[in-house]
Amino acid sequence: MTVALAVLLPLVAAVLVPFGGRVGALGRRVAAFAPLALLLPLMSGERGEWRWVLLGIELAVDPWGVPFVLLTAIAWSASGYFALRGLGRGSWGFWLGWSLSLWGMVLVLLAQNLVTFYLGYVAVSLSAYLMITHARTSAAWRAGRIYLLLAFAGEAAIVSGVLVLAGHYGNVSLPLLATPDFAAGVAAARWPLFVGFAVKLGIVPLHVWLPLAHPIAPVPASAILSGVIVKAGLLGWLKLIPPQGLEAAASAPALLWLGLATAFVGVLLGLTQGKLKTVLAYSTISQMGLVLVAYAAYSLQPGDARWLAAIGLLALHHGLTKTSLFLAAGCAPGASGVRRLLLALPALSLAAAPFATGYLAKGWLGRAVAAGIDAGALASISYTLLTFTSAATALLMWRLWLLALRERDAEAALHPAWALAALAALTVPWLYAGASDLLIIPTVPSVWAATWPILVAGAIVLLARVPRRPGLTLPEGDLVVVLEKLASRIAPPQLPAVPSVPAGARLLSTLGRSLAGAESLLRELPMVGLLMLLISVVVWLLLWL
Amino acid sequence: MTSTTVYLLAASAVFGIGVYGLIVADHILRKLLALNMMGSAVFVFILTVAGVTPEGPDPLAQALVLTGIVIAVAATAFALALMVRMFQETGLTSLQGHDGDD
Amino acid sequence: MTTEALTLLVFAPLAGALVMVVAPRRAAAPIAVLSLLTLPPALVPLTRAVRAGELVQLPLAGFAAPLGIVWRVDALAVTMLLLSVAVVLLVSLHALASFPPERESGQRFWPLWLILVSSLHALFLSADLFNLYVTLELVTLAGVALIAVRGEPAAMRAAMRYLLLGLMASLFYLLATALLYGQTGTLDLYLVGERLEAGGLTAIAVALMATGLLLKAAIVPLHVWLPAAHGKAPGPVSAVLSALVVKAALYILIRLWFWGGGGQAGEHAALLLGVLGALAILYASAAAIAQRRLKMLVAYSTLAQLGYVMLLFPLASAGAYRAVVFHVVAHGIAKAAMFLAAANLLRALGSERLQRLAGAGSRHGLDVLAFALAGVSIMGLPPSGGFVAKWLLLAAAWQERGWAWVVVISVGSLLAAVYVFRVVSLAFAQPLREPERAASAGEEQGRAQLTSVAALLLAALAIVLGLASAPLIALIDQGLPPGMLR
Amino acid sequence: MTIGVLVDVLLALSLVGLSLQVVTGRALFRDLVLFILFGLLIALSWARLGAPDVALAEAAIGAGLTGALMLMAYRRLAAGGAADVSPARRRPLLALPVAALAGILVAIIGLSAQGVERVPDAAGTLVLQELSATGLGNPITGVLLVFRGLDTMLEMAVLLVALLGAWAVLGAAHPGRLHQVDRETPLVSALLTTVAPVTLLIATHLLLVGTDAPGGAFQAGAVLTGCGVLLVLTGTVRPRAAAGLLTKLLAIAGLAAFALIGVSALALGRAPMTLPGMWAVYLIETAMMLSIALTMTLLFARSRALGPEQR
Amino acid sequence: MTEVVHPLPIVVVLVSLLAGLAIAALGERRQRLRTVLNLTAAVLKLGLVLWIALLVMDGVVPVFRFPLVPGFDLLLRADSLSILFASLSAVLWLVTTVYAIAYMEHYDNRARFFGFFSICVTATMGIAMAGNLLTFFVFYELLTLATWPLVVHTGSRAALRAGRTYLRFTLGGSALFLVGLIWLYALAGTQDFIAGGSLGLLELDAHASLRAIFVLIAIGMGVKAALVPLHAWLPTAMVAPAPVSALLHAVAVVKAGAFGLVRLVADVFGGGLTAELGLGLALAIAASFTIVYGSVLALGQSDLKRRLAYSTVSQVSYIALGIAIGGPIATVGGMVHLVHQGVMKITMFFCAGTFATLLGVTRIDELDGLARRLPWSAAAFSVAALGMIGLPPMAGFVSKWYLGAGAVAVGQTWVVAVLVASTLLNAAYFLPLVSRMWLRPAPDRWPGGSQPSAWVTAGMVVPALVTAGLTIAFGVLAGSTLSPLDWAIAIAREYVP
Repeated sequence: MTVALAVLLPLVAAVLVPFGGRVGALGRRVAAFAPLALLLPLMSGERGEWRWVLLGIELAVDPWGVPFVLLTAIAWSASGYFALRGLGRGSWGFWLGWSLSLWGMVLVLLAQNLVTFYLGYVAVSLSAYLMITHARTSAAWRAGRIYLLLAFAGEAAIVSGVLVLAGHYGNVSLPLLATPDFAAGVAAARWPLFVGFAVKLGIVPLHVWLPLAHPIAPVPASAILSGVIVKAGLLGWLKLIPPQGLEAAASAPALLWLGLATAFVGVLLGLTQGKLKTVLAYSTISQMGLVLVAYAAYSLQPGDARWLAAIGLLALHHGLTKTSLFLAAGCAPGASGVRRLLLALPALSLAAAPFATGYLAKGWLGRAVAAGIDAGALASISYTLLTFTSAATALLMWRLWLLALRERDAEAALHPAWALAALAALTVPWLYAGASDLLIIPTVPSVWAATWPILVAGAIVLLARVPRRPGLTLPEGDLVVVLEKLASRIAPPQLPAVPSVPAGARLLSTLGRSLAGAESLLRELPMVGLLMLLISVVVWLLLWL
Repeated sequence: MTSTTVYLLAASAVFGIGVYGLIVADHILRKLLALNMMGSAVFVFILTVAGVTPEGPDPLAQALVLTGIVIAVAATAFALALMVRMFQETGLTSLQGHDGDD
Repeated sequence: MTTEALTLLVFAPLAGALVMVVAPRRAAAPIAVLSLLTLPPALVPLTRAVRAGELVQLPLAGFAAPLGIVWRVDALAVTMLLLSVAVVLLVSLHALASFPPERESGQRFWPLWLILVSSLHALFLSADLFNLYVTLELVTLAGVALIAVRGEPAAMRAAMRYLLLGLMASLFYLLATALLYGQTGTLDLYLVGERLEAGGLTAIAVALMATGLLLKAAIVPLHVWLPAAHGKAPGPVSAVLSALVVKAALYILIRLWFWGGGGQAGEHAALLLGVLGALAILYASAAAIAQRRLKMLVAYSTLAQLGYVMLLFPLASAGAYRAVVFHVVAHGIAKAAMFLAAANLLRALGSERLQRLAGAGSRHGLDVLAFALAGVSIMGLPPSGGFVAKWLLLAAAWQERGWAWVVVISVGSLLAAVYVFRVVSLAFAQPLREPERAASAGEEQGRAQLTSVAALLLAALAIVLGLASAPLIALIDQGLPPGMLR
Repeated sequence: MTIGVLVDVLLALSLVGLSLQVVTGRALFRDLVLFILFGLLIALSWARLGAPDVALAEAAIGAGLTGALMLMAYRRLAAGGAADVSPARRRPLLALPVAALAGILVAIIGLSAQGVERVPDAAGTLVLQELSATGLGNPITGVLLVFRGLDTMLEMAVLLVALLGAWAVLGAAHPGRLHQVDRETPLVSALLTTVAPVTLLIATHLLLVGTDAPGGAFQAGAVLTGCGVLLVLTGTVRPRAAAGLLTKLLAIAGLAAFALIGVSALALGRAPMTLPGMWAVYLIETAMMLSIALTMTLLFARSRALGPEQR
Repeated sequence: MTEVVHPLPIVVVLVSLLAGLAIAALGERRQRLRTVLNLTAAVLKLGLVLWIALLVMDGVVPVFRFPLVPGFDLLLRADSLSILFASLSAVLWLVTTVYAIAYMEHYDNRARFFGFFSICVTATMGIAMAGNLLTFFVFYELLTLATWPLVVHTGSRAALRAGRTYLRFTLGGSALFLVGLIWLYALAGTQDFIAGGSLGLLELDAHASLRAIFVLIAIGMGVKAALVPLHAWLPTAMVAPAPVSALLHAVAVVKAGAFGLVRLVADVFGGGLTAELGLGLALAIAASFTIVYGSVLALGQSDLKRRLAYSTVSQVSYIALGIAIGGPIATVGGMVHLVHQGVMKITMFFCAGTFATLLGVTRIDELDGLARRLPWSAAAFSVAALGMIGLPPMAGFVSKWYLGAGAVAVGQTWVVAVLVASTLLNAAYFLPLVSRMWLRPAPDRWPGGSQPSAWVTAGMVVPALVTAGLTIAFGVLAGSTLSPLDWAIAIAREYVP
């Protein structure tokens, strides 16, 4: 019942929001606060099973899934509260996307079998498009296109992996995948699924959609995109390709380096940006690099539930923090002291400043990596580099701060949702850690370990005199711009291409047109006869030989 | 060489000449002449090939020839009527050329 | 019973013709109807007897084979008679409207028509070489007269050509008959078959006879007369010429070949006949496609369809025999329907140019439907008689490992589809202009409808034949040629 | 080689020569005349071959009647100004292969026919054996009317079809526009007054003896036709536009009588075409003679009916 | 399963035949009676099919036998596979009839149209119930003949040209089909359809011949199933009125070809023999190629209906693919796609027809903002499009799931790549349409169209909504009893124990 409520409320909202008047208004309210219904199954611990729906739907909160559920419930409802202002009847497309992506996210969170997860994942991916393109500007269309392109690229990889899993075990119960009996299938599906979910997480070089999509979406949408929805990729890793066995361990170092690279690249690219939300998007990329590091570390000791919980903690911390930062971006954060404070605290937290939730989450991350180094599986320098990511993040937050100070438009009111989100970001991870035995009691060394990277960052800021404007500005979406130019050179856009087809697809449509030329030839009578005979003969010959 | 053989050979020859005439001749009337000569040749042929009985040529063959002659004249008469009408309608006495099918 | 039945089949239409010549005009229609309606009952005892395995024989005037003429009815003859009666009755329905017996045109048409029917039946019954000659002449002359019956110049030219070539063919046949009589001393086909010995004489006799019959049957390349003759003749005449008259010549050829000892001419000759058939199928189909006039197209289609019959000779198996005889029936019915429909369209549109057909589908739907249904059978598409025939023929060809024939048959039916659909698709096309002719009087309209109904009935029969083929096939199987094992 | 054979050879050579002339000639009228000559020579050959019945028929029908019909048709074409419009064109590309092939055919036929040997129990021999049972003296009449009556009946049907067909293609043109011999010419009137009754007499004679001796309905009919042709040519009878009942009855008489009697045998429990007695033979022969004569005369005159000149 | 001689199969076939003849005979003017007759026949047929389905569920297989040619009967036999196709046809027919009545409101020659329309369903029913290859062939050809007048219905030059192309392909294919049939007959005698394949039981030692036969017949089927390169007729046939396109694509023609391939593999050759002869792989490759090729071409089309047509080329091959891969799971996928593709594609064609009729929109770049004018149709279209891409919870996902999983289960992992490619391409050519309709601003003026009565509009919109609803329902309720999936699983159990 509680599970059903959590799943169905977003759907009810999706049905209601396209209507005008009170119905629509009710729908928007339901949509905004439906995420809170997620807390019900968390409390009841109920399972939901509907065998007759699709290929069988199974829902429950995973033992390790609590932080994710908390994150979704809090971040999403806070953003929803935020969204209720300003996004009214005219933006029913946004609300539809909102409700459906929420629905999908709930399914992803609670999925206990393959089909349920996939259903949710697709719903999240697709409906996010509605939010991204909400602005209807050409930039929004472009972001949407590229988002869809990459989403479907990811989807391709994911569906391959899902089908491979299905081929092995059918609509398998997901917890089983972590058991050794299922290692073979998981191994077979591992890489396609890894890559597919990596798109959602924005792992370099699959990150290009993120800096385009997140800034262009309305503020609350950016908040959940960056704060919650990217975590769907992480959930995918954890649920569908839970690390187990030697193979996972063997790939852990590579994943670790990839994660670190993402963390640094995200920051470096972010530093070249001139827009608040874009910087935040790059920050998300960077942070997701850290998530990958966590996943890699967890791969080394798959049996250890602590590391799994630590990953959850990291996600919870980042999600709430990023949500509050994005909401801040919608409230002219530089307009008053309170606002600046509400911005600064989460930003510091993200840089893992002592006593902040980032300190907690990254402390566990550090421990996980350290454990790996102790086991001899990881290079010891990785720990150092990990620490430097905090410095990098701090630099990026500085950049953020500078940009935020420009946003002084006092007209934009301070929305209570922001405050609530910031509050949650600063407290909830602690509470969760306390509840699940993950507290890190601050000690002097650990506080110092968290502090010096920030000091380093400060030093860099002071010494290098990082100017208010970055010396180098890169366009949003970095790599994609290069690719677009390349594609347009190969297939010039002024050709009467099918409109609104992504640049890459233009190539295909050119190919399609030239094939259509061959088609008309095919339709001619002698050709028909010739072909049929030719086929018969050739096949016949081939079969004879 | 008996007279039967002589007529048999002659009949064969006339048959061949008739075929030639029928095919090569242009005027319908001449074609009909050739046709009638062919017919006569065939009739002679029937009688000579059938052989003789003690009481003269095979009576059955003779009866066949009689029937054949009447059929031939009937067909010729009709053909002539057709030819004359055709001539009246089209002014043609030959079948050469198109049938007016474009 | 069978004696009376046989007599009726030949004499009823003959009597009808004679009475009609002398009777007053207003009595013409009843006479025609009456004399034709006696035919179906006559077939009942014959069919029953043959189905019971009986060979119905009637020595005319009581004189048996070498001396007299014997009417002999086996399964093949009954099949042909069934076809003939079915086609004649339905085509006559058309003729009742297109040649009203009480009018001048009908007065000219009907006696000839009835004599044609009578002589066709006499031909199918006869087992005597000379009697076959006489009936063949009678059929040809009546056919020629009917072609020219309207007195149209083009029709007369066609008739003239048909007549001259037909007479020549008859003489070939008669010459061969003489040779056969000289060698065997009998004119009875079956006795000839028994007595004939292989040799030069037999060879030339069979060759002459076959050539004559091939010409009468218009097998490519001896076909030049047929398209014009069938194309220019009035509708009912074309229908019966294509459905029955050319088949009569083939019927004699088949009789001669498989019953009369002609098969002794050997495999090579049979092969040649088959090749001619294949040539007919391919060439005539292509020619049909190239036609610009409706009835010419249908006539060329007849040529192509006749080609299938010729495949019997090289295949020479029970399966092929069954297939070919069935094909003769199926094509006869379908082609009669097609010619009637074509004639109706021609009359309604005032021109037989294919282009004028545009839009005929909506205004003359019944005729187009009849044409299309008949076309289905001609193309050999299921469910139709043509399909069953094609199926049987393909199966037979396959069984005899005649791959080339398989290809020819398949290609032939594809080509058939091309020309049939050329017509049908034109009928579906948007009309170029509205050449709507003045609405005809009520009586004329009634007549027009009757002609359409006749065509449609025949076309429906062509389809039904495909669904109810089993009895007919059983009947055909009853009378396989000697030496052919089922 | 006896004299007889020598005559035969000469006759045969003339036949071949004449036929060649007819086929390859250039003047149609001349070739027509040659064709009639050819017919007469054929009749002679029949006589030489010992077939007087056929000889009679050939002379009367094959040469005489056919020739007359041809000449009449020629005149009609000539009247339209088109008799010789198309002299035989030389078409060597067509003619040579045709000639070669026809020659080969002739050779094959001629050579293989040499090998024919009479079968002892041929149907013809049986006819002679069975003839006595029929009561007829002439085996040919026996074959025509008794043994193979169906052939003869259908032959009458052919004749009727020819007539009906000719009527059908007669068209609306006025039936008679013949160049007529002036009846008042003394010779002609004498001819008429003497020849007509004589031919009638000959015809009756031929018909009657036909049962036992050479002759019969065909020959009689042909002779009678000759009379009719004469009457038409002299204009004693003139073509008419519409056939009366009598004309029609006469035209179908032969066929009708034969068919009626043939079918009525069924009533007596006999096979169809069985003749009930000699009266039937005479009846049928007479009816056939009349039908033949009328039909051929009408065909000659190209008309639907004939009748005395109307004022 | 026990076979019982029963008139129901032939009655089902005859109902629409008689209705068709009656409609054609009624003439142009009796519109109301025609509509009543149309709908009555469609409802009656649906009822009869349900009746048969109930029988089959009780383990009774109704059979009707009638001698056609020596050695071969016209055999109508309603097994569970028949029911799958028959019920699809019956349901979609009812819907299409409603749609067509509204759509054809301003067309000429409606009596003819609906007459052939009904004969078409006759043929489809016959194909569904055919109990042997010959019977199948008979109705297969009847289908060709009955659909041709529908394709050329308008009689325009383009329509006639399309009709010609259609005939070239179908008749050419059927000629080869017939040769294959004859060969098979010569080799193995009469072969009724048997679950698991009748030929496998014979243990014939004629592999080369069997291969050739398979290829010949598969070409015959492949033409209608639009396997590349035998597909070129399909896009041309788009000139036909929208209900006809819907019919051709979703229910009758292409489906008949695909269904035939299923019968050929499953009931004649049998999965085992097909695989043993190496034909399964060959067919799978052909189908895969078609799937990708069709999608690539669809991408290049700027005309809505043509794009849909190429999409059909691609989608229908899923069925062939499933059956070619073999194994229980993929077989289910292939069979269930028979139904799923039907409801999805028919929805899209309904909508395309509605767009063209009401707004004159035929090109893709004219779709902008269309949802504002026709929100319900646009919604239906979008649902179907998402289903086509294979996104859950639409029906298309279920098919894709079973196909992919089935392929992996039998070790043909490469098929997954094909499915993924198809998914991407489908997304590439369908999502822009959806996006245009919903997210772009509407133009000031629409290209054309008419303003028919509310009834007519409803008659065009409601059927699309119904089928769109089915698209969702077949996906969402896939796991429930009596869903197409459940039925397909039951069938597959008969074939692959």
